[in-house]
Amino acid sequence: MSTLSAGLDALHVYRQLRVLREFEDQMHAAIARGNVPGFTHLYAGEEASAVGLCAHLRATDILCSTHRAHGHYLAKGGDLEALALEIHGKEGGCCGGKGGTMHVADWSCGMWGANSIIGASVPHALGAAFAFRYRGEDGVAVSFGGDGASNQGAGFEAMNLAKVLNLPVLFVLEDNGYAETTAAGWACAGRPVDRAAGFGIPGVEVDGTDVVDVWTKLGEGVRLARAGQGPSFFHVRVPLFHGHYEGDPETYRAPGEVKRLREEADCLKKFRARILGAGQADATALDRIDGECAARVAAALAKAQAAPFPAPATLTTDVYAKA
Amino acid sequence: MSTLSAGLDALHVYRQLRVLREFEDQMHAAIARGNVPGFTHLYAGEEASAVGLCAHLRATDILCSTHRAHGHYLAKGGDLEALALEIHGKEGGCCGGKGGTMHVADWSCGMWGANSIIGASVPHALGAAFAFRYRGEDGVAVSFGGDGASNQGAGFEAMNLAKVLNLPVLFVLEDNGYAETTAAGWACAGRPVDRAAGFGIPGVEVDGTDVVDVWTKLGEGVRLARAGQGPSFFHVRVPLFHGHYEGDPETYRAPGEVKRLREEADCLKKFRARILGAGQADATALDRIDGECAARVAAALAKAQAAPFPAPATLTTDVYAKA
Amino acid sequence: MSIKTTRDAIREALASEMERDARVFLIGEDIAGGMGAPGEQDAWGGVFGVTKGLLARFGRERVVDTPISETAFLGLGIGAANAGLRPVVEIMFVDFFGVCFDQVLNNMAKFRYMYGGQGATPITVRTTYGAGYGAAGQHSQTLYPIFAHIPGIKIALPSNAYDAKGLLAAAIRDDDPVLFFEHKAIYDQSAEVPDEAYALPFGEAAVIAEGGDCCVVAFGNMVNVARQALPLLEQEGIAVTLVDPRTIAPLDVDTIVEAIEECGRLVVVDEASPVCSMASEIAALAATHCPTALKAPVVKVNPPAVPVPFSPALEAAYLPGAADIVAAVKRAMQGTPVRTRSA
Amino acid sequence: MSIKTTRDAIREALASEMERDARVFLIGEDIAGGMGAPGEQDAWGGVFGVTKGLLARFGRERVVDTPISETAFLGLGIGAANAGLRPVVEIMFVDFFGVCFDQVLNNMAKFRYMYGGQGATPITVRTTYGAGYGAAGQHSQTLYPIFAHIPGIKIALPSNAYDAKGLLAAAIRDDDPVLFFEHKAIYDQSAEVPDEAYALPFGEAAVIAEGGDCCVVAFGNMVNVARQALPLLEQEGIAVTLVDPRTIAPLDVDTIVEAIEECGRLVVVDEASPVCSMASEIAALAATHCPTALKAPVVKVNPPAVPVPFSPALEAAYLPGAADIVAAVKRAMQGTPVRTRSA
Ligand SMILES: Cc1ncc(C[n+]2csc(CCOP(=O)(O)OP(=O)(O)O)c2C)c(N)n1
Ligand SMILES: Cc1ncc(C[n+]2csc(CCOP(=O)(O)OP(=O)(O)O)c2C)c(N)n1
Ligand SMILES: [Mg+2]
Ligand SMILES: [Mg+2]
Repeated sequence: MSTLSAGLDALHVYRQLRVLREFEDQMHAAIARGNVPGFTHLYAGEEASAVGLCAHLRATDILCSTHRAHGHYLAKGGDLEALALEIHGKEGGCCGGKGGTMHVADWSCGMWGANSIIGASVPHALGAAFAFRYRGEDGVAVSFGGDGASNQGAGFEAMNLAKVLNLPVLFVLEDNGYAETTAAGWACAGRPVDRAAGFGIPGVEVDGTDVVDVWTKLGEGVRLARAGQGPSFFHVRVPLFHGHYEGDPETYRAPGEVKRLREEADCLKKFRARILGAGQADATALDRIDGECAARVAAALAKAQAAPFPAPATLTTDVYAKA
Repeated sequence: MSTLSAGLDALHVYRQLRVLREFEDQMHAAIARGNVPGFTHLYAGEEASAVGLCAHLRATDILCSTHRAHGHYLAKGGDLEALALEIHGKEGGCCGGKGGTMHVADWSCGMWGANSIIGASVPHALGAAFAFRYRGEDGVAVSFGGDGASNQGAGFEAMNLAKVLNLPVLFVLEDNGYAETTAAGWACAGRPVDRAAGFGIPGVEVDGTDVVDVWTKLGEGVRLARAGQGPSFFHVRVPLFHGHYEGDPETYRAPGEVKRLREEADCLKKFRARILGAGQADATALDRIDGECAARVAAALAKAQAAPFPAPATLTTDVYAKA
Repeated sequence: MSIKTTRDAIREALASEMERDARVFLIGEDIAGGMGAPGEQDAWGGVFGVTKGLLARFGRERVVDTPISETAFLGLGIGAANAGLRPVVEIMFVDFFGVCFDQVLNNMAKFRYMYGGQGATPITVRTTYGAGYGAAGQHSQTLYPIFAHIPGIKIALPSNAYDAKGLLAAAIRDDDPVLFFEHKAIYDQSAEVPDEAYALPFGEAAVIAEGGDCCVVAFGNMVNVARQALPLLEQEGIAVTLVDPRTIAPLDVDTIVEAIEECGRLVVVDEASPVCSMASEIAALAATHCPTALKAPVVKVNPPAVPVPFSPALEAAYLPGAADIVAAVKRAMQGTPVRTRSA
Repeated sequence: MSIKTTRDAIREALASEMERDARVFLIGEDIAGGMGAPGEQDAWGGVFGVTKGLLARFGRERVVDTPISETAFLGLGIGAANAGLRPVVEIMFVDFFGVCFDQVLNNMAKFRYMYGGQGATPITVRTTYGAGYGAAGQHSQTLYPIFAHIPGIKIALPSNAYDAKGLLAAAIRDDDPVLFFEHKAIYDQSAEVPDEAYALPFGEAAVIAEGGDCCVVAFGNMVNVARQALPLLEQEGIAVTLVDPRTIAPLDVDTIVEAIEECGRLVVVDEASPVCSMASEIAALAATHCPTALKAPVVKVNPPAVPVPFSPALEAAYLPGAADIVAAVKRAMQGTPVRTRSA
């Protein structure tokens, strides 16, 4: 039985991809049914980016995320039920219901959090990286951001500072082609990897529909960072299967665009085919994983739907560490 | 009589350089005598950058500047006496004494102003450029900034936006080697022209001790902008003859550094030698210009020293256009 | 004259100012939408659909979408205003002023003064504020007190469609920089709005009710919440004087102080966090201008001093409602000097 | 115990906290200086020389200079604090928070709440404020009211060397984010300061004089200006109760309200621009907590609502001085309900 790539745990990665996909697709259906508060940004289609990278990370490594964070949270090891509860604004949510979909976080597994100010979280990854270096640890920090976020000043400043201080950070640009309705090709002058090169940071283009490509290239970034060789940058092209947010009519897309993407650029379909082709598992085994994931997600969402809201008294707690 | 470069009015440029130099050197002496308020940042040494570029500009073109703005103001056509009065906080100053050295401006000649928040004025140049295009005019806008400023987020955002909108802007990085006490070589990762290239903006390295090099290369940028060909970027290396601000002990410099710069990297000395070498004027003519400039500056400073302060009632005027 | 939503009234103001003055243009993220994309060009008309349809009328030169870089495009607007244009910049949520605050604080508010009055910066910046939509801590704030602290800018805070249309026209025609605050809740509220263009003066409060028992000063959408409290209080025999300042810079101090003096009792309702809020500012006016007229402690009604929570259960508890205003007015009528909710 | 300048007292607090806790590090522009330069390495010790000498004691790992990119290095500090370090970030002038305001407003102030209390962000941010140095509109502001409006941060405003040392130690030991405001004028002022480390509690005002005729609440360096007014007022037979809140978040409401109640007259002195200032906040406290105790209108002493001018002549007129405080107290004693200087 040939392996896809030395060290890659194919079934683990497949299961991860599937959980992320199920979560978003079932959320999509739940939102359509109408009992989920707030503005939700689904990650479906982009899973290979988070899963391929996080396969290299430890719980103590730090991940800083965006408004589109469910997948980052799960890939980094966050609890499924706590995520579902949080997104529903319920007691037991990972942030006690105070953060919601745009601020999901689990510091115990290094998921510092979704952050819904575009670009704001990038420097926090530098802080995590600084702390690792300060303590003589070999941890790494990862900053995720979208194509839209790549034009915000914070990220450029952070790239320069990370290079100047030689910090163990990975900058991961998840390019799904759009920032809300605006095309990345229009809003981003120049090539992302050239921007990184402008700061002397190595930039790599990555096929975000191929989890093996992500795993291989970003793994090398993790290795460099752990070895004290400073920051690196990755331009990961990914498709987006739902709208910018749930409720988006998506009229800015080409007719048939999503259908085509789902057919041709689905990281799960592609990875499944590779696993089968390499003979690493048979279809029955993968189908079983699919079924398990779907059931786990369904159970978490059902629990979240039924759960109580947080006690009103929690409105004024957690503002300060010591009250 | 050979010319230095077709179209370059050598004696005009020489006179401009000399006025700028005299102003800063005489200000240096005045400040040492102790009757100038505030924190003053002198431009001496960097003159070729402003003069070489502004020789291509019209009064209607717009210049956006920094905290080190006296030279930009004079090169753009600002009034010498109004500058001296402003820096002394006196009535009749170009800003009525309200702005001072870090905010000198003369909108009537397109000098929109010194701005002492690092990076803040860069986007304003885009606004000027946008307005030219909006009105179908062929004006250009220039943004000056230092090596230190080149790491501030505003400038990166502005480069991207200028390229996306294809605006007639010149980004001029005046690299004097230091941001306060911090060396440019340490604080700026990567090469400036590569950063510009990251946005698809052509970047050119310029010898800021050679006013002909400035005049030639930045002139081409002005031509491109007027012709609707979008933004360009210039990395102009210049020496700084005084401290970061007046009062700076300059201990971060190498021993003898300023002496060497004054000997080897003085744009005025170099340009004088070239004029004489090309036979465009003789030493007596240049000495006469020197004397005239020194006298004009001395008269302006004397007037400023003697002038009255603004009337106290002006404290509360000019906050709103209509009171 | 017809019934229009605030969304439509604002769009009308933009359109009619663009018609009458070629210098007016709009710039912001996705204010048309679809830039560079293969599908519909006016895909959104801004996240709240306010500018929808203007692209077709005025074209890409005057309805300008941008990359996500608030500092750059707000700065561009400021520069364009210096150059004599009349930009209307949209900062999608007031929370996002965090990333471009310098352009307000140190630039558009200060140019005229720092440069000795030699120029003007006639920019209008539209933004949205307010909680109630499950958008949590970074998309639900009510930050106008921060801007009210800064000299050199004007600030409009319309509570209804009629005022919104008239104040926005005035903002665009004004030679000074203006911040225009649109509460998300008022977009779908409707009022009688004339079809033709009109401008409402800044610095003139609207006195919505003249009950005389207790003066209630409310800001923005809290005016609408206070309106809901009026009949409830009437049932209890309390007749309220309700003042809507409409602009907070300039602020109509005279009308407010007169109303306080007449009633001798004051409740201030402000969706902003309590400390250094407009509620504090109005309470301070009472203390500096007419404390001896006060028959009872002033009551501030603000949310608690906490970030805006996500959970609908917590957010409902966070937001001041009609019941909170009823309770506050009753407390002011009794005059018991208890601590306010916010302290 | 010996007489020390505030500059030295602050440096002592930094050094002793760095000694006692290896997690404490300093980061900011030129806080040592000379980075990458051919000359002296600790060239400046910050623009005001506060951190001078710490590089030699603690090394480049703990005294970290930065490129000019406040968003990046303040954000780095926030991240490092999340990770359990105790960063002390220097933002050279409070005016520069414009370019990194988002990191305060939407990030360090909100993490703990938004993330449901699962972490802490024990960062201290030092900055300078205040006019008087010919530094004009963009380098002379007094912006603490803007920060006081934001829940989730603590704010210290020392008026003297002793308080500065103790409050800074407390700030660094605190598990919450703290903004520490240093007025440029107090660096060269001296006071008795113990050599050993000590921490002063937040939320406890200092009552500097207990005259009982008129309560004066002053902030930061205005406490020192108010001190100058005390003997002048005494000569006129007016005995002032002078309160220095020392921290404004948390604010010692009880002490302030008691002093107001005791005196029945209140003057608030604040170098910040008047609208939504701390002067307004304290005046509002009087209105909400004890209006019936007021024998006369509260008097706010702020600069006028204009940017800070450059010219020494104008700047002197801009800044509240002892004479302004004397006049304000006399007005409060007479009780004439005239408009305040700031209105
Ligand atoms: C500072 C700031 N500006 C604007 C927004 C509004 N906004 C939220 S998501 C988004 C688009 C982000 O695009 P991208 O970075 O490509 O991420 P994607 O949504 O495609 O995952 C925008 C403009 C914001 N949240 N913060
Ligand atoms: C946002 C901001 N941060 C910091 C400063 C303080 N400051 C003033 S000048 C300066 C150095 C600027 O260096 P550079 O851009 O190279 O210009 P130069 O002084 O060398 O001309 C700094 C850090 C400032 N004015 N604004
Ligand atoms: Mg995107
Ligand atoms: Mg420099």
